[in-house]
Amino acid sequence: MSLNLLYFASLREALGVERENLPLPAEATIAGVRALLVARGGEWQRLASPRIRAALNQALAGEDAALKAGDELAFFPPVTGG
Amino acid sequence: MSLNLLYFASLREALGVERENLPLPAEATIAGVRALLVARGGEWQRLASPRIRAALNQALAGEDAALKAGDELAFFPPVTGG
Amino acid sequence: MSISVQLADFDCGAEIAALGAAGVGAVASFVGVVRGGSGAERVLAMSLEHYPGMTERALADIVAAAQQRWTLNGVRVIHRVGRLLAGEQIVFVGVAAAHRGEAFAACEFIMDFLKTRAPFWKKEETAQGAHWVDARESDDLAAQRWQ
Amino acid sequence: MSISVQLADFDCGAEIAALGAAGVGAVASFVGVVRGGSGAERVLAMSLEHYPGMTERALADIVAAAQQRWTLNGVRVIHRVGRLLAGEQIVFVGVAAAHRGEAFAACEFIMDFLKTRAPFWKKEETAQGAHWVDARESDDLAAQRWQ
Repeated sequence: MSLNLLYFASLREALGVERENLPLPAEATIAGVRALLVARGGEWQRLASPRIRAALNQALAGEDAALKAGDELAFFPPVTGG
Repeated sequence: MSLNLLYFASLREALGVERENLPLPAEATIAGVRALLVARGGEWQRLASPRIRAALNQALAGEDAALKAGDELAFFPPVTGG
Repeated sequence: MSISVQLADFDCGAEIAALGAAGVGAVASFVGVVRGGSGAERVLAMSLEHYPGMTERALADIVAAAQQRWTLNGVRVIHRVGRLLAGEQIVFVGVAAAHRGEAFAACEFIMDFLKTRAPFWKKEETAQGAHWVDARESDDLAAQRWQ
Repeated sequence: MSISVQLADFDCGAEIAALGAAGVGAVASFVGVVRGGSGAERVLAMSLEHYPGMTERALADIVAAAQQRWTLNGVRVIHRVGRLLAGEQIVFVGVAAAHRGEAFAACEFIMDFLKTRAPFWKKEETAQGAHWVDARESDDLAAQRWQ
């Protein structure tokens, strides 16, 4: 009953974490997960910035998106491909 | 003391002429040459149409452009390259 | 700037590689191909007539106008003449620039003016016979929007 | 529509030939190259990270949006990942259509959204060290103008 979290690029490097499993929080939304992660302090406070985007199950998603067990939730900085 | 006239594409085919030398006319402008050619009648009347463009010494030119001996004057239909 | 009017086919990959070799970031390009079509209208081949001398000057003027309007690092124009079969390449325009917006705009600008200012004429061969291609008003409108 | 996210280099000439093979008339394409730059800022290499799975979906969504907006006969997108040296090709977008205006517009549309929506991140290596490339506001503005 957990979420699969992924971190990319400069965020991944700053956190020193590429992926982790997180138990589904009481506030089961992207905003809820973000608040939990920011509360870890230090580099995790980067997640407080709206510049760090979230993708739910591989599609860009808004902060209100509801989460369920098994979802893949990714956080990353603005994209710079092409 | 003459002009080098050139004809291209559908105009060339209709006239059955690719190039000719024409003595510099009294009205030594593109309009003057055009009037002389149209007066030949038959297919030459195609030259009365403003759709038939003129180029003087290999650059698009207006009807008032003054001509001098040795000039290269070309007439052709709208271009369709590319 | 490099402009060629030639009978021979060209290699888009080599042209794009040459434009990109300066490492400027963006290369936009356009390739025109002889349309096949279908039914009685099916085009078997196309003959391209041009006005030698004026063609090269007209193309050089168009490229110079693009270079004045945008900051470009390289421009390549190739236009074939003679008889081409359906599916064969007719024209290549490639533009290298630091910014992709400039590369795209300049490439389209050059094509729009090439279509309406450069002295080329197409004659299509179909099963019904050969006919000269009519100029299209849409091409004039495309060129006008840059003014 | 054909989309590839790959380590390997690609052959623009072969891609354009494949897009033009249907004989539809117009093929517009874009190639992005690793910028070299100069001085202390000189980029020696670039590493491209991406989000496997989401990348392909994001690109497919962008191409589908272009196909809904314009009448296109073929679309090809290739984006490389991994470590690339200055001057190497990063991205190819090619669009075949009956009309060149549609081919140009769709090609630029796909590039503008690829730049702002597809999950790729660039890290540049210079003599001063490596750093993540910042997103550019000009890319956001380029994508916004299509809305």
